[in-house]
Amino acid sequence: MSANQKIKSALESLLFVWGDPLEAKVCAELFNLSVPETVDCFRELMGEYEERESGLRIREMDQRFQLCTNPENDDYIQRLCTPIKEKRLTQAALEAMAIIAYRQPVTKGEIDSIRGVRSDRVLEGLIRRELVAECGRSTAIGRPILYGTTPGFLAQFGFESLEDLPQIEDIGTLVLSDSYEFSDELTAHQIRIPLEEENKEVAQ
Amino acid sequence: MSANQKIKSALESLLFVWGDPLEAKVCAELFNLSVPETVDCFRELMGEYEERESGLRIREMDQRFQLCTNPENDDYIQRLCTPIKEKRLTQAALEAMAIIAYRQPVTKGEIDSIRGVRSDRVLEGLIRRELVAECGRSTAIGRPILYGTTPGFLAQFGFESLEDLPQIEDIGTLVLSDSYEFSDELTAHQIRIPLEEENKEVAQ
Amino acid sequence: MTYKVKLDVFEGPFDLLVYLIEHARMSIYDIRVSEITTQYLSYIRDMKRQDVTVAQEFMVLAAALIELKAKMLLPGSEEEEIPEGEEDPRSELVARLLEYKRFKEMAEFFAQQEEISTHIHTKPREDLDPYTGPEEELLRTDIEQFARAFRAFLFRKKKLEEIRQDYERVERQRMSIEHKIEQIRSFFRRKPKLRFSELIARESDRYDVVLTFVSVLELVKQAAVRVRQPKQFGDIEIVLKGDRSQGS
Repeated sequence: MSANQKIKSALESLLFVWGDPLEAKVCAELFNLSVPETVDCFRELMGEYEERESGLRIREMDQRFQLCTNPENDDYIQRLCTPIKEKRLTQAALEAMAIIAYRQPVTKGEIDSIRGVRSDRVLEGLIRRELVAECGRSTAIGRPILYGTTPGFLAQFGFESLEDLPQIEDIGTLVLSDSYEFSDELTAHQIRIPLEEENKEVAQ
Repeated sequence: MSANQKIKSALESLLFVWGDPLEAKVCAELFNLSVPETVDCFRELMGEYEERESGLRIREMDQRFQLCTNPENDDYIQRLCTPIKEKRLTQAALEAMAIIAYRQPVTKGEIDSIRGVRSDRVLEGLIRRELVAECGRSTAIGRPILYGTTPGFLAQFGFESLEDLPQIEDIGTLVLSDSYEFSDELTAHQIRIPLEEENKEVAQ
Repeated sequence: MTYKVKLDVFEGPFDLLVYLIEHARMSIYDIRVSEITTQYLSYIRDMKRQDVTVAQEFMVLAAALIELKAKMLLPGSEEEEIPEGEEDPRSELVARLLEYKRFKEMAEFFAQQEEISTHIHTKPREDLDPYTGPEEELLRTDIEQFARAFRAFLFRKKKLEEIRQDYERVERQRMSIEHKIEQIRSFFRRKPKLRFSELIARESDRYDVVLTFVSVLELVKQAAVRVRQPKQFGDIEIVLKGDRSQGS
């Protein structure tokens, strides 16, 4: 296997594990390459995916790359998901809402790790409906955004204040104690260390 | 694009989205194919990944398929982020695991007697980690619970199916012939407590 | 001293016995019962002396060994069960030990398999909500449902906490000196003279800076580069020396 192939293979693995858009600069450091060289590798890989009409695609945005599915296969994904729709996933928004209500302020990473599923869309929806809003930055590495409930949330559920939330046994020990640390350790398969990417977001 | 290619492309997308092992049966329904046809498609795809030395791999366990990284790229992944992995099993747990894998369905009494030690804790741990599960009751006196391996076992140890387990030379003859009787006998005066306990379980 | 081992390393009486037999260079098919019984018993005495609770199982095997030793001393004494010269009284023990040993070896094999799988990574499920429709509608529901969702979450959290005991974090590898040196050499491929400031990325942390500095020192030691600092506290110039270093 040539050096170029080796790098492309490694890039595929990294994209897969990382999930979110991955900066070419970060990869360049890992492989002792310049950023343009790395970008070239990513683009070659991208071309190969398209050429063989793979079910996966790499998308580029601002020298970041992300692995995703070929939109042509959306129908099948939809059909695969239909049976679960009734079973479980309708709970998603409520679940995320509950996690945010009881554990605020909370990061998206925590919500993901507690639910065991990525919650980007759910969170977006809650924000759009103004039930949830950003409420600062965590002091943890990468300074991730913290989310909390809004006055709209109280209104929607008829609470006067957050103290009105129904008490649930064990809530003290379970929720309030080790909360951040716990979820930090728990993303089952993969924990990303936010590199510069998230810092940059702070700077913006 | 041929029908076969189209299906393989869709399977790639499904594997990616699903994350967990995906049952061939479920996919067969989506594509109106037989299960063996679907398995063939998955395996073709699997071969193509290996052939082009991709950074991704498809692994098979008991007619389920899962997308994962090529182990050769682990170094790069660890330089990029800190994945969380299940802790390795202890020697005791591995011993019990091996006994269950080869002699399933098997009772706790049998495991105890081969190891010469009680295995309650170890067994509990294996069940909690979903490597082992109850799979019925023995017809023997007291109708003790039988244990067997789960699909998670195959994944954790990298076996495609139970047939994939290496032969232990003579294990059949040694285990099933006279030593079986004998081990029962030793169990009798060696471990009296489990008998009582098993009766209790039945009584519940 | 025949067995100077940590007391708790044995998984059970068979594990200990197999160890003692192998350590005494005996064939498992031809166990010198008297010798091994002595060793076994003295090991158990040691356990007691060190206040290790001797598990019942260890005592049971001790009793079995003593019984076996007695049988070996009185050949043919129990004619009905062991016809003289036909069956070895040790054969039962041997069969059990062999069976145990075989699984112990399989356990080692499993450990190797497990090790391989630690280098394989999977990904979490994607967010399926775009495919499953707008469940936000549910948010119009009442407080009971909300509380129920939260209870479900608490349950999951408990479960996750249980699982947590079984997980460990694979540490992120920090860059090594070797890796950094490699990187510096690759910079030299583009030009023969570098400044220290060029070697460290803008957002480097202290670790990176120190690592880079130590790596440069290492290169100096290897006589691969020459360094110069024209001004006090100024930038350091690093010049690649001749062709010698190019090859490596």
